[in-house]
Amino acid sequence: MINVLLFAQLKDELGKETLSIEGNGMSVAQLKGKMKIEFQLEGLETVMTAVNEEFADDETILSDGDTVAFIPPVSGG
Amino acid sequence: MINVLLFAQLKDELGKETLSIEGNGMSVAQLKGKMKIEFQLEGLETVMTAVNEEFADDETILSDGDTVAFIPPVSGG
Amino acid sequence: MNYDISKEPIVIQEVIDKVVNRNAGAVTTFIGTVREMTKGKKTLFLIYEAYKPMAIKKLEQIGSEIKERWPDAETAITHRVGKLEITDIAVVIAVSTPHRNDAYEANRYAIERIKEIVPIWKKEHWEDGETWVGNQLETVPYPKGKPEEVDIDD
Amino acid sequence: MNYDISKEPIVIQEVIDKVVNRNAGAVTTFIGTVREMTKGKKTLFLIYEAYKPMAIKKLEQIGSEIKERWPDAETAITHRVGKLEITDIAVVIAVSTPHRNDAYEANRYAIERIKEIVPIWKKEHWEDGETWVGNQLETVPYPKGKPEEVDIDD
Repeated sequence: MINVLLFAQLKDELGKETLSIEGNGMSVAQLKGKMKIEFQLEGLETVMTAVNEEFADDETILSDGDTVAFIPPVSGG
Repeated sequence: MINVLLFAQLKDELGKETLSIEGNGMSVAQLKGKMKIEFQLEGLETVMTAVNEEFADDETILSDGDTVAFIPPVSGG
Repeated sequence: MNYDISKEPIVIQEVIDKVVNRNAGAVTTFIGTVREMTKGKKTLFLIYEAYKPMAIKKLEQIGSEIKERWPDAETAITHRVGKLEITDIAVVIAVSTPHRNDAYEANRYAIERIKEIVPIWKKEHWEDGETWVGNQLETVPYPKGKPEEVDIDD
Repeated sequence: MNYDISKEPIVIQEVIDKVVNRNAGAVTTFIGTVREMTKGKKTLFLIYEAYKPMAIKKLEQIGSEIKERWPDAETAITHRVGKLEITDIAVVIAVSTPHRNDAYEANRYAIERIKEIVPIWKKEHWEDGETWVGNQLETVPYPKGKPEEVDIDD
């Protein structure tokens, strides 16, 4: 299972901040596609992704136990 | 009489920080010349001058009661 | 530790103390405070949220980037999370260097990078609603899913 | 009062408090500290001396110049006089503005102007002697007896 973290508007949209989803062997892009269908989650195309706390490409392949965070445009400072 | 204030190396050179000197009607340049002769004070050519706490030209004419400060290159900050 | 995400109010002096040293001639700080009016709209309060472990890593990365560019610089950054009222402090960046120009430049570099790569989000609560603030840099979104190299490295 | 010459150690937070306000989104501070090594020479301590009433007037003038260029900026400056040890604070400049770029620019303007027009002098005490530090800007002396207009106005 992949641990997924959601923040800011994504968290509000889904109504939760963490979830587990089957995704071993999937790319980040495939996981995004799956989440879009399963949760009707909009706007995943324009967010950054972090895998295990480092920014990652859409092509990055995921393994069970990975933590994937979807990171909307940041606004700290 | 003109009140003269000396700072930093000028103060060290003269051994005092204030003095009174006859100078009614003189220009700043003339006062500098007089001080150079009377006190063997070197380096007055390259200092700024303030009259009554505002920077002034060498051509500024002095009156009794004025306060003239000789201001070596500043090094605050 | 020089890089922190804090639920408690930030004490500016504590951040500065982390960078003062005998070879520093200049310390600059940047203090981000909550402003009431933005383009005529009135903010009531803000909520800051962070992906804390990654945010600390990214603040450390900014410190490393500064060290590469300004080897004599010492940097400390604390960012607040939670509810902030008008005039409350959201972030403090302190940078010390031997000479002043570097202290300004490196500090400015830090705030720009925070706005690019550190996973922290701000929710503005206005008189008439609330919204998560998007990309303040108004750059394009991230078509590749992460910041472009040019974003990360410069 | 926002512009001060102080014999007592400067409390950074007190200077910052003078400029924080509801319309400020950014506060920058510049903190000048006494550095131990300069070009391989070791400083033991410094003495700062000021022509106090004129120095305060000139600090106020810098505040006015900043207000002209950055109308929303609030500025506060305190400069220390007397004997300062390594890492002691010589000057604190705090500037608040609605947006961050102006806070950096205006702050930097302030320190440059201090080094041009504020009658404060620094005597360096080295291991092997002492000297009044000359014009740090290494500009030419003042042949007309006062700063040229170009110095004052830009």
